[in-house]
Parts: sequence; structure tokens; C-alpha cells
Amino acid sequence: MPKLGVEICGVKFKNPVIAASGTFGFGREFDALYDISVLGGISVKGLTLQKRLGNPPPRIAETKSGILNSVGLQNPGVDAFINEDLPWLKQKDLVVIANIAGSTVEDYVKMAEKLAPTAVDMLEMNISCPNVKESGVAFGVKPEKIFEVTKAVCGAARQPVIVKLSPNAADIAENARAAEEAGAQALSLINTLTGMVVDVYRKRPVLFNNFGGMSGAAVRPIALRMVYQAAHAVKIPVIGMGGITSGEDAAAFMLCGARAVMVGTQNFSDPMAMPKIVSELHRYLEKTGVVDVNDIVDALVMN
Amino acid sequence: MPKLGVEICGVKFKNPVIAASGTFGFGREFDALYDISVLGGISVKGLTLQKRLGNPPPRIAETKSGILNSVGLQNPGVDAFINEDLPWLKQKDLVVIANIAGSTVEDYVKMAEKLAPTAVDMLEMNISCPNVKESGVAFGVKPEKIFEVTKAVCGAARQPVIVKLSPNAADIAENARAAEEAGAQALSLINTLTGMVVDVYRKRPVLFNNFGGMSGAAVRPIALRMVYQAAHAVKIPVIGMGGITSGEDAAAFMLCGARAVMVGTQNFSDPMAMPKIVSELHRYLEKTGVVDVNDIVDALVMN
Amino acid sequence: MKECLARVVDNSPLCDTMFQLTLRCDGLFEDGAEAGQFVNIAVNNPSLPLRRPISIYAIDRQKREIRLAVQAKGEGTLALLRSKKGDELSLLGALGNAFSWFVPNNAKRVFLVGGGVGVAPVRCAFDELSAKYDCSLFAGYRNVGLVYGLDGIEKERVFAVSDDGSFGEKALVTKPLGEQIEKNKPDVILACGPAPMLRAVSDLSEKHGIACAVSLEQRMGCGLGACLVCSCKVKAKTPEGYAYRRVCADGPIFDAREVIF
Amino acid sequence: MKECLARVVDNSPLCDTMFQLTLRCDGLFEDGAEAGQFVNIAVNNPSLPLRRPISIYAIDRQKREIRLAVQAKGEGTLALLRSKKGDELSLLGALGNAFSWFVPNNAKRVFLVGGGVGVAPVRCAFDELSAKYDCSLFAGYRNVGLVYGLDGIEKERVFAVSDDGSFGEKALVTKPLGEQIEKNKPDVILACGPAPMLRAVSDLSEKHGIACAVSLEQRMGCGLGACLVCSCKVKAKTPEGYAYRRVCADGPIFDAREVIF
Ligand SMILES: Cc1cc2nc3c(=O)[nH]c(=O)nc-3n(C[C@H](O)[C@H](O)[C@H](O)COP(=O)(O)OP(=O)(O)OC[C@H]3O[C@@H](n4cnc5c(N)ncnc54)[C@H](O)[C@@H]3O)c2cc1C
Ligand SMILES: Cc1cc2nc3c(=O)[nH]c(=O)nc-3n(C[C@H](O)[C@H](O)[C@H](O)COP(=O)(O)OP(=O)(O)OC[C@H]3O[C@@H](n4cnc5c(N)ncnc54)[C@H](O)[C@@H]3O)c2cc1C
Ligand SMILES: Cc1cc2nc3c(=O)[nH]c(=O)nc-3n(C[C@H](O)[C@H](O)[C@H](O)COP(=O)(O)O)c2cc1C
Ligand SMILES: Cc1cc2nc3c(=O)[nH]c(=O)nc-3n(C[C@H](O)[C@H](O)[C@H](O)COP(=O)(O)O)c2cc1C
Ligand code: FES
Ligand code: FES
Repeated sequence: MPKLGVEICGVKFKNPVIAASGTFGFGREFDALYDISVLGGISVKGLTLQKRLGNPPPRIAETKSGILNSVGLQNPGVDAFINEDLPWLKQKDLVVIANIAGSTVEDYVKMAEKLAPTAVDMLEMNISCPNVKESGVAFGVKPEKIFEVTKAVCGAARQPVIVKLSPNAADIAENARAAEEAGAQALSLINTLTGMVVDVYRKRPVLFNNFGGMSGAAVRPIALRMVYQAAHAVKIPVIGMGGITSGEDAAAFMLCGARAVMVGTQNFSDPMAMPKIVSELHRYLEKTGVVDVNDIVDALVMN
Repeated sequence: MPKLGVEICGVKFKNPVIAASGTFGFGREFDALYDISVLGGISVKGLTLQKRLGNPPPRIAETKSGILNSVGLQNPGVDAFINEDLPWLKQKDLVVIANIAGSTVEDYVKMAEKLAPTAVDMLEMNISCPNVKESGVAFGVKPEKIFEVTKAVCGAARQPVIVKLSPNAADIAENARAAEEAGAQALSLINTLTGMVVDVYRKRPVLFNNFGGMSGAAVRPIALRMVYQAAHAVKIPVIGMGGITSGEDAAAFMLCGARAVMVGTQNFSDPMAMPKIVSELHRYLEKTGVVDVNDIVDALVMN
Repeated sequence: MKECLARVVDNSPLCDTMFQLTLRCDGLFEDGAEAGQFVNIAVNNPSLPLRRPISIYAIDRQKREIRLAVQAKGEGTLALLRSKKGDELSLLGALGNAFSWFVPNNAKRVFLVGGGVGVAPVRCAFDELSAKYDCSLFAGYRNVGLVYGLDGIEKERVFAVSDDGSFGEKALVTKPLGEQIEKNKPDVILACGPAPMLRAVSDLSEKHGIACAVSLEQRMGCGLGACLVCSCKVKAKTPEGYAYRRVCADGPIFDAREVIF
Repeated sequence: MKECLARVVDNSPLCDTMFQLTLRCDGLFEDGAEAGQFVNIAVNNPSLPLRRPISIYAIDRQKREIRLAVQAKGEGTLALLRSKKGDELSLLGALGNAFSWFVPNNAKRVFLVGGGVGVAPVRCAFDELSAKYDCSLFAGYRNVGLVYGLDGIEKERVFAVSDDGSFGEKALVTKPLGEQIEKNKPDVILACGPAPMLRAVSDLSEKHGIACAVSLEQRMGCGLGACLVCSCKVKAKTPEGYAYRRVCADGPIFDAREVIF
């Protein structure tokens, strides 16, 4: 029986499979299909200081082996989350990560302050959401900006801070180091890649927002490369994601240096995906004779 | 009968479908399947000043709806191309684009000089090949470097110079403008996205070179977005590519502002892909009541 | 609601562009399935990550079968079209709310209005609700080649028209609907079809003070209410004057008075 | 060589991990197909962009059929395994060179050596060359469950062994090969199998001064010689002492003396 438990910044996960922000709501809907306590953790839908309505539809477009979304951070606001969703989530036995997004450094800091006294286990800073013009983009791309916002949030936060990096970058290692130097206790990556899908008969982009964030199996090789590069650029733990569809995919990210993984788009293809990934990861470890999942972290041998 | 002819930098293409560099050799192999004169043009396998052996195998890995390659610019050298391949190619009725890659600015300039007196119709500068450590990377990512090498080549070249941009960039518009300011007469994009595929049972990357360049349908939304951004950042013509598999895909790139398109990976999935794409594009124009393919260029209406 | 395997019992043409899938799916019936609900169906094409939402067209609780009326539109529905008897398909369902939720207990007469592909769920509602209410079905089609969903209904209960007059009167479905409202005002109108039709039906209902519910469509991600991609605009007391609701979980059927078309 | 549609005539199991596809493909025979050549086959899984190279296992020129012996390994071959009688598959072929090219006109005795999946093309060569030459087939398998490709050959012409002794002698295939070379030295040895086997066969051939050709495998892109991804290392008078050749177009069969294993 291989061990699946991992620890990140002192927070214990029963297994390394975490629901990716924005694809799993606050957990309630999927809990109608299976007890979400079987998961290692959940990163909740991206929160903003104030409630947000989000972008007009269509908000999703399909592409070969991937999707693009432009939800535009629709969410009830951080207070509503704390009052209405967190109590329910904390009855469940899994790590709760609050994913936060702001238009200004102050927004991020205020959210970190509001979340400080709560039972939330970790914060994940979404500095890269490409959908909201006034938020993500500026922070997520340039190392100086990443440093600035991370430093401010780490000062205000009580819980460990994960910085979620954008893949729309020329040098992911540089951005990873900027977050580490600013005091981030962990990194997660990748967020979505900016893309566009065109309806050639309507001669318009499919998404109302024109551009959207691409995710799903199609992005996996890019995500794996970036996770490898980020994990080898910093000493803090890295959480890997981007196109994970199976236990073997999860293992690939861990071999590249990720201590845990997040699963997003695959929850749409298969609502039972995450429990399956947990058991497939288990089987992978058994098949390869590994007794502890931590033993595969960064175990990739380069050619 | 919609018209398919396009003109780029004064060079006339009978249709806007061009074979992408590296996927079509020097045209001979595919000419055994169909007369390559049905194509608008061919960008030949990336040439270097000296013959190159390339990387050890495996040089290709498959991923969902895409592939990664790490050929490492195996080619017979620019002289051998001029003497042995160009004469054969020029018997064919299509535009011949010499794709050139160098480790130094001087390499590029020397190649442009060697190609100046030949029957080659256009030059395409590959400044972004991510496979050869000492070549592409440095030039393709930073705008200053793109400016420097482009300026030097444009000074030496007799034929119109196309700069081929790398998608491994945070701001493609900035790089596009750098090339334009340096005197590029056209742009082409995207080259491959750097990625990695892992064999979880061997615990090694599949490619001998560890990292490789990703292409194919999986990258299409990213390519479309970048082509749109580049085409709207510059006045010079843009050639679009990245995951084109059908006439409708080709139309999508042209709607985003591309004057012509290149097709790479799809030639592997279907060796008859390019003639099919030409006729599908024709049918698309008929269906949508367009009489001249130039009328769809940049005809996308944003939401 | 759950994820379950369905077996294709039959796949046959329905009209020029549509086909009918009969699926045996025991799992679906454990929590029940009702007219107006839909299933999110995984198409057998591994390059397409998203499931396709399809309304339930007929329910056979004894055989544990449902039927779907599907238009072959893009790659996903094309993959479904190719599925053969005996094939397995993963369904997520039954999802969303049902037409019956919008019919008050004291209602007597129900008008069901469908346009094109939208005839499927209202025909299902006709079959399910006819036992309790006095139902009539109004259907509009582009042309005679696209007619389906009317078989086995008494003639006097069907009012079908087409855009080009090749089937029934050349009219929009709101024409016979308006005429019958004048004659036999219903308590409820339930509608599914293209947005302009729904808007017209909604206007007509409002004019006559009739409760009306419409079934909406939107591109979906999870189908479960978690991802917030399937939004439709509804009137709300927000500063903006509107809010987004989830077609998959708050709908697909909404009170027509709430919807901002 | 061309791209053409093949129809699945039969799909049946061959051994524990392998199955046999019988394909009717008129187009393939227009330019001919020979033992040692392969086809690049599009698997019916739209998320997999690459074709799969598979050797020809049997040729029936009258019926215009070929047979392939395929190991179910990853997703691509799994998709092939699922193909049913009547399905259509796109083939590109016949590709590469043939074993016959390496047999000198004056040759009399030919030894064919296969290991595991590599038995397929040499069995095909056995069938094709036996009319002209005195052929013997040497085959090595992991265990008895993986044995295939020996049916219908006279006993005295087959020398089969297994790694665990569950079929024939417990030995590597080079053992019977070495023994028979001592007894009946052949003019040519033709081999296909895993790299260590090919190296051993090559060494043995060199030791005895016998011409030897080996069939190599490499991951492929175009299959036509255009993309240069399928390279194998061969001895060459370059500054580096080696060069890359294309398995798809210069091979898959190479003179063993040239190959750098
Ligand atoms: C609640 C609901 C019930 C439906 N019931 C039926 C039905 O009974 N019969 C029927 O034929 N169709 C129905 N539809 C529409 C059906 O979902 C689409 O026609 C189908 O998804 C198109 O898929 P495709 O791959 O063929 O087309 P593509 O255009 O290739 O699909 C691309 C993407 O867009 C989505 N999409 C495209 N059109 C629609 C649409 N109209 N609504 C939602 N998503 C769309 C697809 O699901 C897919 O994710 C229903 C839609 C909804 C929301
Ligand atoms: C000239 C030639 C002849 C062959 N003949 C046969 C045969 O007769 N029977 C048979 O069972 N197999 C044969 N193979 C091997 C066969 O091509 C692979 O087993 C098959 O491609 C694996 O595909 P997959 O999707 O199942 O595996 P995956 O591992 O999922 O494939 C991933 C990618 O790697 C490639 N790949 C994986 N293994 C190999 C390999 N050994 N050689 C080349 N590419 C590979 C695949 O084509 C695909 O592009 C031959 C290979 C070559 C080069
Ligand atoms: C519909 C949707 C909504 C998302 N919303 C958020 C979000 O609010 N905050 C965030 O940090 N990431 C968000 N993401 C990104 C995912 O968390 C994840 O980084 C990305 O999808 C890559 O993983 P995947 O390929 O497994 O989906 C969203 C992704 C999707 C598909
Ligand atoms: C095997 C292979 C080799 C390539 N070699 C070159 C090259 O030599 N020079 C170059 O500029 N681009 C090269 N490319 C990139 C393609 O020209 C093209 O930019 C890329 O593949 C995206 O297009 P696609 O998705 O249609 O393949 C190569 C691509 C592949 C797949
Ligand atoms: S599809 Fe995810 S909330 Fe409706
Ligand atoms: S596979 Fe393209 S050259 Fe061999």
C-alpha cells in the first residue's frame, strides 16, 4: 500500500490531488456525485474583494483536446465565501485553499486580511487570470510586479501563500524566482494560456470576450516544461497543473518536481475524474514499486 | 469561382497555402504523392551555413492533438541546398522560401548573401528554433535581439525577408514591431512552443533532447491569438500558422489578419493535407459567397 | 443525478438533419428523469473534451430507456450520429429542472411550444403532462424536411407550421399560438426553441397575462453548476440591473419574465 | 507508394498481446508491396495526430490483401485493436525498402531471424523468399503466450526458443542461429527484433563473415523521408564519424555493418 500523503508548507494533504480553482466551484456540486473528502484539497473559485458578475456568454469554447474560458471571475465576493461556503467546506476533510484575485495590490492585501482569521488553510494568489483586463495581466507577467504584489500579500497573510504563475511568459524561471524572493511559500502553475477560437461562418470569435484562457490536455507539454523549469529555479514547493487527465499525468508532473497537482478541465470531461486520478496514481506507484508518493517528486532523469 | 491568388511583398502565390519549414523537406518526397505545384509555396527545411547532423533520436513525441520535435536543424547546409535542391524545386511552379537559421548574426548575413544571387523567392528567418541551444533562443525572445539580427539580414538580402516569430514570448506584438522596425518585409508565426513529454515508466523525457517544439492542432488557439495580435501591431503582411488542419482553419487565420498560411504537422497526419486544404478553402469561400480570398483577410469582427 | 453508462439500443434517422438515439440507462432512473431535463453526454471522440447537453425527448421508465432527438451539427453530434447499437456512452444526468416545476397545481390547460430542435423537450413534456393537464403542442419548422416529434398525437392537439409553407401553414409558430390563446386561453405556456421565438412567445404570454417558462441553451463546461460558464442574463436587483444564472443548474427552464433575451 | 483506404476484412487475436488485422487495400498494390516494407496507418483516434508504422506480415496479391501483426501497446495500437470488420483505415504505403534488396542474386541459403514483434516482417520474408532461396526461420519469444508467426512452416525450417523455456529451448535466438550457422552457413542473414538481439545477430554474422541486414525501428513523423525525425546512427566519413539516416526512407532495413547500435 503506497503512501499518498504529502505536506506543503506544513499543511498535510491526504493525497496530492487538488481541485483546480474555477473548475470545482466551492465543492458542493461535485459533492453531490462523490464525497469530496476523498481529495487532497480544493482551490475554490477565484475570489475578489467585491462580488463580480463576470463576462457575458459565451464563456467557453472548445478546441482540439482543450477548452478556452472567459468566465471573468464571476464570484460572490470574499465575505460571502467566508460566511456561506467556508463553513460547509470545513465540514469536509480536505485542505481548503482560497484563490484570490485583485485589481490592485490593496485588493489582494485586504482579502488576505479578511481570510487571516478564518479556517482557510492556504491562500493561492491568482496573478495571471487573463480574462479581467483590470486585474491579473499586469501582475502576472513582469517579475517586478510579481515581486511587489507577492511581498505585500505575504506581509498580510496568516496562512501560507501560494503564488499561481501565468504561462504567458517568456521566462517562467525568472517569474518563479521573483515570487520566491518576495516571500511566497509555494508556487502553483500553470494558469491558462491566452488563446482565441474563431467561428469562420459568423466571422467572429466564439467567446464574447474574444480571447480566453486555454486549458486541458492540449497544454500539458507546455505545463510540464514550465513546472520543471520553475521547480528547478526555486527551493519552495511547487504544485503542478495543466491538462492532467490521469494518474500517470499526475505522476509526470510530480516527476518534474511538483509536490502535488491540481486538476481542472478534466472534471468537465469526466465528473468522476479526481477520485479516478487518486486511484490511478496509487496503482502507478504499486506498478513501479514506489512505496511513498514523495519518492517520485523530482525523480525525473534527464537524457 | 472564387480567386485564391495572394501577393506578399510583390511575390505572387497562386493560393495562400504554403508548406511550413521542416515538415516538407525540400518538396521531393511529397511530390511523389502529388504535384507540389498545386501549392502556393514551400518554406524549405531550415538551412544553416554549414551542414548539421541534428540531435540524437528520439526526435519526435506525440501528445494530445499535437506533437513535439527536436530535430535540431539537421540539414545539408545552404550551399548543398542551392546546388542540389533548388534547381529541382525551381522546375516546380510555386514560391520557394529559404528558411535560414544561424548561431550568430554573421551566419544569417552570410546565408542571405549566398542566397541573394539565387532563384529563391523569399527568405524566412528562423530566429526561434528552440531546439538548438546556440542558435534560435537568444534572437527570438528579446525585441532588441530580433531588431539586431533582422536589420543585419535585411541589409544583406536581395529577396524579401520574412521574420518568423517564436510564440515563447510574453508580448508577441512587441516582438512583431521590433522586426518591422528593423526592416522585415513580412512576418510569419508561430514557430513551435517549447514543451516536454515524460515517459512515466522510464522516468525520462521521451525526446532525447528532453525539451522539444510543440506544434499541431493543440496549439491553434494560441497561434490564432498571436497572429491576430501581431497582424494588428504592424503594417507589413503576416503569414499565419500553427495547427492548421483544414480549409476552415486556414480561413480562421486569414480572418485574423494573415495574408497566407503555412501548414506543418498536418502533413504527417494526412500526406494529402495541403491539396485538400486548398480545395476546402475554395469551398469555404463559395459557401460564404466570397469572390476573392483577399476579402477575408482581417475580416474578423470582434464581439 | 449521476454519471452512468448508457447502451445504445437504437440509432435511426428522425428527419433531414436529425437522428434519434434510444439509450438504455438504468443508472439514470435511480434518481429519476423528467421532461425538460437534459443529459450531458460524452461523445466518442477523444479530441473533444466537452460533453454535449441534449434534452430528453422521450422517457420509458419501464424499459429504463430514454430517447434523444439530436441534430447533426458539429463534430460532437457527428460522433453521436456514428454510434451503433450496442455501443456504450457515458451520460451525466438527469440535469437541470423540469417543465413540471413551472406548472401550478391548479393548472388545467397547458400549451407547449417548440421550434426546430426545440420541439424535442416540449414533445416529451406533452407526453408526460397530458395525463394531468389538457395539453396542446405548437411546433414550428424551417421546412417539411425538418419535421419530427409529432407522431402519435391526436390531430386536434397539434398546431404545426413551417417557415416556407412546405408543411402546414406558412407562418411562425406564434401565429397558431396567438389564435389558440384567443380561443382557449391556457394557464401555462412552456416553450423551447431559438431565442427570437422564445422572445415572441414570452411577449405574447405577457400580453395575455399567461405564466410562461422557456428552456434556454448555452455552451457548457461541467453541466453541474460548478464552473459558471453557462450563464444567461436575468433581471436582478443588482446595481447593474441584471445577474447571471446558470443554465445547467438554475435552468435550463426559466420563468420567461425573468429572462433578459 | 500512396495514401489509400483499406477495409478491415478481419481482426483476430494472434497471441497474448498481439492481434492480426487483415486489410483489403487495392491502392497499395498499384505500386507493389514487399516483405520488409511497412505501412503508416492512421488510427481511428482523432486526438492522435501521428500514424503508426507497422510492418507487413503477409501479402496476398490475388486478393489484394495484407495482414499486419500488431502488438497492443499504447493508445494508437489500442485504437487499431478496436477496429471491426468493415471499418475503413487510411494507409500510407508501402514504405521503405524490402528484405529482398539485401539478398544477392547468387545467394542460396537465407536465415531469417525474428524476436518478439519483430517476427512479423521476417515471417513475411520467409513466405516471399522461400520460392527462390533455401530459407530457415529463427524466432525468439519472451514466453509461450507470445508465440505467433510459425504456423504452416515445415518443422525442420523453424528454430524457435523462448526466454523462460516455456516454448522450445530456454535460450536466446542467437543460440540456435549460431548452431545452424556452424552446420549450414547461410549466404545472408535478415533480422528484425529488439536492439540487443540485432546487435548480437550482427556480431555473429560478422564473426562468420556473413552478409547481414537488420530492420530498425524509430518514432516517425511523415513516414516519407521529409521531416528527418526518424533518424538512426550509421557509420560515416563525417568529422563526427557518424551520420543520421532516415529509418522510413533509407530503411527500415540497413546493412548491419553500417549501423551504430
Ligand atoms: C439544455 C440544452 C439542451 C439541448 N437539447 C438538444 C436536443 O435535444 N437536441 C439537439 O440536437 N441539440 C440540443 N442542444 C444543443 C446541443 O447541445 C448542441 O447542438 C451540441 O452541443 C452541438 O455540438 P457539436 O459538437 O455538434 O457542435 P459544435 O458547434 O462543434 O460544438 C462546439 C461546442 O459548442 C457547444 N455548443 C454548440 N452549440 C450549442 C448549443 N446550441 N447549446 C449549447 N452548447 C452548444 C458544444 O456543446 C461544444 O462544446 C441542447 C443544448 C442545451 C444547452
Ligand atoms: C518500420 C517499423 C515497423 C514496425 N512494425 C511493427 C509491427 O509489425 N507490429 C507491431 O506491433 N509494431 C510494429 N512497429 C512498432 C509500432 O510502430 C509501435 O509499437 C506503435 O507505433 C506504438 O503505437 P502506440 O500508440 O500503441 O504506442 P505509444 O507508445 O502510445 O505511441 C506513442 C508514439 O510513439 C511511437 N512509437 C512507440 N513505439 C514505437 C516503436 N517501437 N517504433 C516506432 N514508433 C513507436 C508511436 O508511433 C507514436 O507516435 C514498427 C515500427 C517501425 C518503425
Ligand atoms: C472554467 C475555468 C475557470 C477558471 N477559473 C480560475 C480562477 O478563478 N482562478 C484561477 O487561479 N484559475 C482559474 N482557472 C485555471 C485553472 O485553475 C487551471 O490553472 C487551468 O485550467 C489549467 O489546468 P487544467 O488544464 O487541468 O484545467 C480556471 C479554469 C477554467 C477551465
Ligand atoms: C518536424 C518539424 C520540424 C520543423 N523544423 C523547422 C525548421 O527547420 N525551421 C522553422 O522555421 N520551423 C520549423 N518547424 C516549425 C514549423 O515550420 C511550424 O512553425 C510549426 O510546426 C507550427 O505549424 P504546424 O502546427 O502546422 O505544424 C518544424 C516543425 C516540425 C513539426
Ligand atoms: S456548465 Fe458549469 S456551471 Fe453550468
Ligand atoms: S518519418 Fe519523416 S523522415 Fe522519416
